[in-house]
Amino acid sequence: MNVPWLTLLLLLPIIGSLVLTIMPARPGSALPKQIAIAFSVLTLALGVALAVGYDAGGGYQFTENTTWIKLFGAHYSLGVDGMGLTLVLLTVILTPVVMVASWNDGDTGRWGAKGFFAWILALEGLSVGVFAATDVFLFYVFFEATLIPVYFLVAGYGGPNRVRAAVKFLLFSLAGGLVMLASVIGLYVESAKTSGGPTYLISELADLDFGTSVGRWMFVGFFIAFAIKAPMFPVHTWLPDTTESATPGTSVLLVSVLDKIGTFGMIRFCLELFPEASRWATPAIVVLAIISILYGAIMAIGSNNIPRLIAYTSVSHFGFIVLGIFVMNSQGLSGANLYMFNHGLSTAALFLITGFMISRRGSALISDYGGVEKVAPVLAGLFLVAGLSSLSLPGLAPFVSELLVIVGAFVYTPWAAAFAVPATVLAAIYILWMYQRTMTGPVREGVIGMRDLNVREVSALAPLLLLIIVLGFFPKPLLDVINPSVEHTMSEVGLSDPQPNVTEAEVAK
Amino acid sequence: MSPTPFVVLSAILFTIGAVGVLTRRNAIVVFMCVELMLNASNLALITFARANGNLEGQIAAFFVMVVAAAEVVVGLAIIMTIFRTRRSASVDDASLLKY
Amino acid sequence: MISTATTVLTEAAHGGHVPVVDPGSAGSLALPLVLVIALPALGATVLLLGGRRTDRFGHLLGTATVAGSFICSLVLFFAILGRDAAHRQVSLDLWTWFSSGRWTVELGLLYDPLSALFLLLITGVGSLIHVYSIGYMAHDERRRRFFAYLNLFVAAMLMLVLASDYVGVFLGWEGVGLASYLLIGFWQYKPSAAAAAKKAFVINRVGDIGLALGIGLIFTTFGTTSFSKVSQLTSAASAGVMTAIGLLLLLAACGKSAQFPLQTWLLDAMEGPTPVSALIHAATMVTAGVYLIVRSQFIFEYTADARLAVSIIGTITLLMGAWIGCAKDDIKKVLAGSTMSQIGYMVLASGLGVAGYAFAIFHLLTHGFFKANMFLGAGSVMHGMDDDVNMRHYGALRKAMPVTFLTFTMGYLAIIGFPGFAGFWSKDKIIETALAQNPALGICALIGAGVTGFYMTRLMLLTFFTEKRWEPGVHPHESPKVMTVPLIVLAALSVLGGLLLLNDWIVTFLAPVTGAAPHEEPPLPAIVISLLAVLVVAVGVALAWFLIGKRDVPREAPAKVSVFTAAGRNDLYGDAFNDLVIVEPGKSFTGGLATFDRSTVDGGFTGTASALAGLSGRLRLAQNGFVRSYALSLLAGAALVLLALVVVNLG
Amino acid sequence: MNGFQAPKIEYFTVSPILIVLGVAVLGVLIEAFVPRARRYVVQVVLAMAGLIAAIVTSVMVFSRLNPGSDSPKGGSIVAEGALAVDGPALFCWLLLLVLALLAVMLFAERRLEGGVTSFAGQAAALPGTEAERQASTQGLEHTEVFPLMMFAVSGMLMFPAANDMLTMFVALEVLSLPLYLLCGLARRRRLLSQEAAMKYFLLGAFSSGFFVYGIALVYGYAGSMGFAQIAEAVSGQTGSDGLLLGGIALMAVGLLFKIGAVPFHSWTPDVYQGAPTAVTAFMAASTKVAAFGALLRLFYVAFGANRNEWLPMMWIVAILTMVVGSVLALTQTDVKRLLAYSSIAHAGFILTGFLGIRSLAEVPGGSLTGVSGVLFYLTTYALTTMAAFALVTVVRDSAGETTALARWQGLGKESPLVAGTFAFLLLAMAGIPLTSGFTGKWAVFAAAQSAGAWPVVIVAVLASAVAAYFYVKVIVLMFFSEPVGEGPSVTSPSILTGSVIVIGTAATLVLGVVPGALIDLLGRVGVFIR
Repeated sequence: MNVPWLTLLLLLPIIGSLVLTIMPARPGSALPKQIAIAFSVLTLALGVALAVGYDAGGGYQFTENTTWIKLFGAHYSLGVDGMGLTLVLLTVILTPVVMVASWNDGDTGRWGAKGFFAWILALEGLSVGVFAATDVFLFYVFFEATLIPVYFLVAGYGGPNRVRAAVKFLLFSLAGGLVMLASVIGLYVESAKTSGGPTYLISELADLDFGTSVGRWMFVGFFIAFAIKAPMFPVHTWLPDTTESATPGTSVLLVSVLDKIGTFGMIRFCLELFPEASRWATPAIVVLAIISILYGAIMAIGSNNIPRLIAYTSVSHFGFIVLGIFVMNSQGLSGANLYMFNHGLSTAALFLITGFMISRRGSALISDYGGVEKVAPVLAGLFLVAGLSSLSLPGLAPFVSELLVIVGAFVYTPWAAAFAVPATVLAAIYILWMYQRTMTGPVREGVIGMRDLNVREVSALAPLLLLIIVLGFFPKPLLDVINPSVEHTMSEVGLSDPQPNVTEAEVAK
Repeated sequence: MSPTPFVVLSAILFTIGAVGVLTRRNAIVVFMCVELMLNASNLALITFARANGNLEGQIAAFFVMVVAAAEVVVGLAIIMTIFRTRRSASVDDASLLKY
Repeated sequence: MISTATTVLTEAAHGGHVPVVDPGSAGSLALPLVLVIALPALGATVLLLGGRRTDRFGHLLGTATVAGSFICSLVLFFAILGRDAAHRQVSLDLWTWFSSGRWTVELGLLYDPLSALFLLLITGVGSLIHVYSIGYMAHDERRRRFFAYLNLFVAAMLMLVLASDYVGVFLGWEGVGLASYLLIGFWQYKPSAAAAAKKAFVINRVGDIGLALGIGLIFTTFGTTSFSKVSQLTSAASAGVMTAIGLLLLLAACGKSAQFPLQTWLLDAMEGPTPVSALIHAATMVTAGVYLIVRSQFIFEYTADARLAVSIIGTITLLMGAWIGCAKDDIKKVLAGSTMSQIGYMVLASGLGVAGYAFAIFHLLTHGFFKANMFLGAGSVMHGMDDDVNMRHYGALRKAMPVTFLTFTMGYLAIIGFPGFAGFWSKDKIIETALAQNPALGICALIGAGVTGFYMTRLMLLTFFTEKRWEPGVHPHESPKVMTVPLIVLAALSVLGGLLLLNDWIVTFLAPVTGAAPHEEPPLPAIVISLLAVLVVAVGVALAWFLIGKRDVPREAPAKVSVFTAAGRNDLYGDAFNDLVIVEPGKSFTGGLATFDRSTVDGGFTGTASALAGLSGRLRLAQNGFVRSYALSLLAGAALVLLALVVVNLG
Repeated sequence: MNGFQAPKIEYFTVSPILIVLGVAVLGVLIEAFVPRARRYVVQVVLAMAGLIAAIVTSVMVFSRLNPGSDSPKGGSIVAEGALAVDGPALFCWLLLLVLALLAVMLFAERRLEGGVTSFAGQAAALPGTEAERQASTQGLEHTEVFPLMMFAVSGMLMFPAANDMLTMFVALEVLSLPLYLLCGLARRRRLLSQEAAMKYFLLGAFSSGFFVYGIALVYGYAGSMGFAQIAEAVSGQTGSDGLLLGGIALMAVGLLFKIGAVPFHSWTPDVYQGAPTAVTAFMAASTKVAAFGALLRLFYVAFGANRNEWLPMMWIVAILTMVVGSVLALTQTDVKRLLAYSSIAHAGFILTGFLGIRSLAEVPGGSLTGVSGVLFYLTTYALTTMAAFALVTVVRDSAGETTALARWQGLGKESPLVAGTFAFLLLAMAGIPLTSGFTGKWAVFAAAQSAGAWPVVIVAVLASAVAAYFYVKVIVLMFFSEPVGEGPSVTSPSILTGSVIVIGTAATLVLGVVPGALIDLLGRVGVFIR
């Protein structure tokens, strides 16, 4: 039986989106929301079914391959390996969560709730496509296409500066994407020179040997785009502006899912297609990643605006992910892969909880809060859990990934780890200081009478927090699929882990 | 005799035409300068036809003349309309469309 | 004084062998081993998720789970006590936590004599403090939550001491940090409590840098982080690497155990409810650093440099803590300073190597008893004094609170090292060993003992003796039974704790973990050292008697004090130093970075955008609407094209 | 007269041109003999029928093209060497004819102006006079626009097929002269329209002066007008270089003027803005196709051998065009002017593809050539632009079309469909995937990069990023700005304009999602014969 599962997975939400678009608008009707939720839950079910049916060691699975544009060498080619699968799962998990959490957020926006949910569904479908594409051209198409729903989600639904922020987001992403386009075309040019003719299939491109300088140029093109997407210092400034203006749900989808495309792409394309260039660029990128880690953390400490703060924490976390990728050993790569998933969960939880709080108080400024714990203990408690997961407390999911990255960095060079680790202290400061200023102390004027979380809000957060805790102690299911794909990447790049300095053989001597 | 003097003459005529286009304000005169450029080309064409020993250039010159005539028709029509509307044939007066 | 049972091991130690961790299978012990952690963990989960529904029985459930844990600990203890020394290590792998490349981390439990003692201390003292808290927190509407946090703490602490892998230790390590954070900041509406909680966590994180990097270095060096595998490999590692690992672990220990230079959080941590101070910031959590060092003996044994660093840090801290203890008027802060100081002793001992490990643990246990006793006693006093902590408002409480007074006195005698009491035995051993190995440190330790005598006597005098200086309207009364009974039990332990050293039992018992030391002759006969120590303490006590007991105590702290007192009151300027060197520059740096981010980084992009717009605005002026200028541009273009062609083809 | 040989004209092969020319002539006769009231219907029907007939014959010629399976060459030199009917020429014909058909539909639109076309009722009547008012109230129309357009189309058809310089010049003039007139025939804002016509005419004539002089120089160099002979001379490198270089430069000026490349672009914004929007649509789409077809043929066929001499010059022009077009568009406040500058930027992108010239031996089998890339981009761009200008015609207020951007604020609220479609077209122009703009950009960039013009490609992607900004700005304006005053209103057009919008938009989508068929076709036929 040859069912195009991944196509179904990405079409399902897009169909949902079209259904919402064409259905007649009736103000105040909950029907569009219900339909949207139904589609996203169906997608989630399908996604989980795929994950269950996935054979951990089996490389790319659920593959489909049809020639799309022959002369371009483009294929409609889908498939997931461990990394792709985890990110697809992240997407399908977070979408319904975001929908439940943002139940009323779309009501007052540009196209009402109907449009809000339609854009979210469209975004979900396209995101699945990005992570499942095994053809560079197809990937690029999805990569750019995701910008449109996000653009309209930000510009149509959010704070006062949303339009400006949306334009900024779009232009940064487009600029990165266009630079990448030059490299994508470079791949065409190089592959067209071979006897097989032009091709964009990753599997075939990985076998090609580009010349040193050509490979490096193309690597740089890809990397710039992914660095903007991730985002890394110094091309991060769009992110805080965007999250400041977007609804929490949009921010979740943007930071937790879409920004992962950057780090996903670094592994899938930068590393696997240009191993030589990756090794060449590693020192510079490691430095950049460390700067991102510390810079993001310090900027987060200095932020008085909650969504901006979270955005900066993400800059720091993405620094860790990039660090893990480019230290080029099993621990770093596994950690980076796992980090992508875990960061998705913890940041989503943080955005959503603070979003609930902000919508109650009507201000995103930390200085407007104080003593929330007293009036809304459940909110405060869940906020703390989310915050702790963001600072990678052991026992919560991000810890394992962060430790793996740190150890991976240590294996690469102790200095990298030594510069990165202080960020854990900074993380404690930015999270706990935010908690201290918002939740503790005497109850402040505007906070008096703040309602605690309601059932809908708690149930939106519950799956996230549950996953964060379960994966903190038992990340094995994810690592089981991630590790083989890491091994594959390592062998593609021609890497092997260094031997430990002391082995049993030496003791025996 | 070398064709060079003819070619140089044609180049001079062409330049005069081009400079005229740049310097004259009256649309009719500007247009006449363009005609001068076309005729400079004709001179060059005929010179080269002779130098090359074939008739293609001469034929081309005839075509250019015909085309120039057609251009006159169209051009005068346009310039007349403008003149009637604005009571001025100065090309500088028609400058509403800018930036 | 070494018993025959450990002769074999002793000889091994002589031959340069360091005991390795080589546990057997847990077998029938698996169930209690799991339960010991699972019970409090379950308690915490139920109480946190159960919400208000569990308010009625929350405190009982919380206490019951820890008591159950204590019973399991006893079962385990007696089970291994019945085995011979070589078979007292057992382990249980629960599941693979994570793995990547050649690194596999099992979520495993390791139960050996070291963990056994810790288990008894944590669950035993923990149970008593839970019972005490039932009374102490009776009027707090969030008592259920308090017990949830306490249970969480106990579970995390047990995880810390039972983990079979450095990463597992990390789990417990930050787990107790979290519990400590939650409990210090339990009264969150007090800004000072919230700030103290954050400070404790953040400074602990600074220490955790050491643990994280230590794990990195251990993995890079050995390819594993499990105790048993690492311990089998350390003998082949280079000394430099071992020193590096040792120093990193020391950094971690400094954070958790409030050792210099990461000591400043502990005094602030007294913002938490007093049972928390007793359990976490006296008896158990703050000793985790000592545990880590002793547990890592297979690393420290190969690096004398790191050991020396450990001892020096311990010595500095023990003097600093004592100094601070002398100057404070807040009863809990005096005790906190004292805790720093006593942990300094333990750290000092653990830096002394094989000879010191067991005594470090021994002092840790006795300190756990008497310091918990005194903290709870202080809590009882505060309970009676309407939560006033200023000793200058106390005085003559011995009559009002007889039980508290008596139990506190037991603790007092134990800590100053009154002969026969628990502290006498444990502290004496440390001083003795220190003098034998490093006279300079030993003398410092001796001086520290004298200062301890001084500040503890000062505390006793200010609180229970001298005249009444109570605030108006305060009517001191004895605490209820539920609070005094734990005091009595702990007082008994403070008196009897020294029995552990009977027949060198504790040294022998720990030998499979710490190794057994060859007997070293101290520079003076042991009995002389003991007498010397008692003498020094007596001087300190006498000094206190003459300086405080014989004079009137002003109700307000005198403003004009010596430099030393002023320094002590200000925590030896630790916070001031941090503010000056880290916090303030950090703040300006953060502010500067924010400006940089806005103006330079983001400005670079927005600037480019506006520059383009400006260029556009200027360029469009060229499109001036005059057809002749268009023609000119056309001509110029033709010239450009021609030029480009000519230049290329002539060049 | 013995020895007379009738010239061999392959009537069927060139029938599309003949049909269109015939229709044009017929149109003139109709103006003379058919009653005023019926002219409109007759002209429209005749023009459309003629164009459809031309399309049919073009397809038939195309199907006979039959390039070899391994070599994409195919076609024939006809009319005594005057015309080369090969793959690129035929593709341009088809494209031009389709565009012309769409343009006829736009020209014929009567509903938007309340029952008359958007052309002046009586061009001779002075603006603001009684005569004009009368013409307006009587419902007079200039149905001459249809034959004028057909003349222009016939010139456009000849332009890319011209196989010698003389034919090319004649074609250039035949396509230009009617356009000059058409530009000046707007019903509203006649001053602007006339000014546009005059500017276009004067500059066009000026540039054709350069073109002719260039012809003369190249003729002097090669001794022949025919491209094949010129190519021979160029590859043999006989004669003086100065003549050739000068000739190339001046001919380039003439052609680059037509495509609106910088620094020969200055007429574009003024003319695009001033001309009746339907004419702008026709001009923007068709002129570009024809001119690029001619540019490709002239430089690839005649001057292909010495491309290393002129490629650097073209690099500079391409870079200038993209950068200046994009940057200048940033500050525009009028939709038509914005689209004009955007068309300049697009000319630059197409020029980038033009730089992808390689000899056949250099092109690996089954990969993209510069010609294919350019032709594909032209297709996508022309259709998108046509639809975009068509949409501009439906946004109106009481004074006719409202092209000021400020008046477009809040259009998304007034008419989500129009604003949404326009946004989609803008995204296509910005090159967002799943639109034809992306596949087109990919094709030209790939062609250029294959030929080693990667520096130009890098400039091109950066210019695209700048260009994206002003497209997005319009989207923001339409959807996220509050309407000023009464706000714009959307007049619903007749099926004519409607179909143009639908067809253009659909093509933009289809060519973005499944461009395979067209690309493969171009891959098969995208080689010139000589």
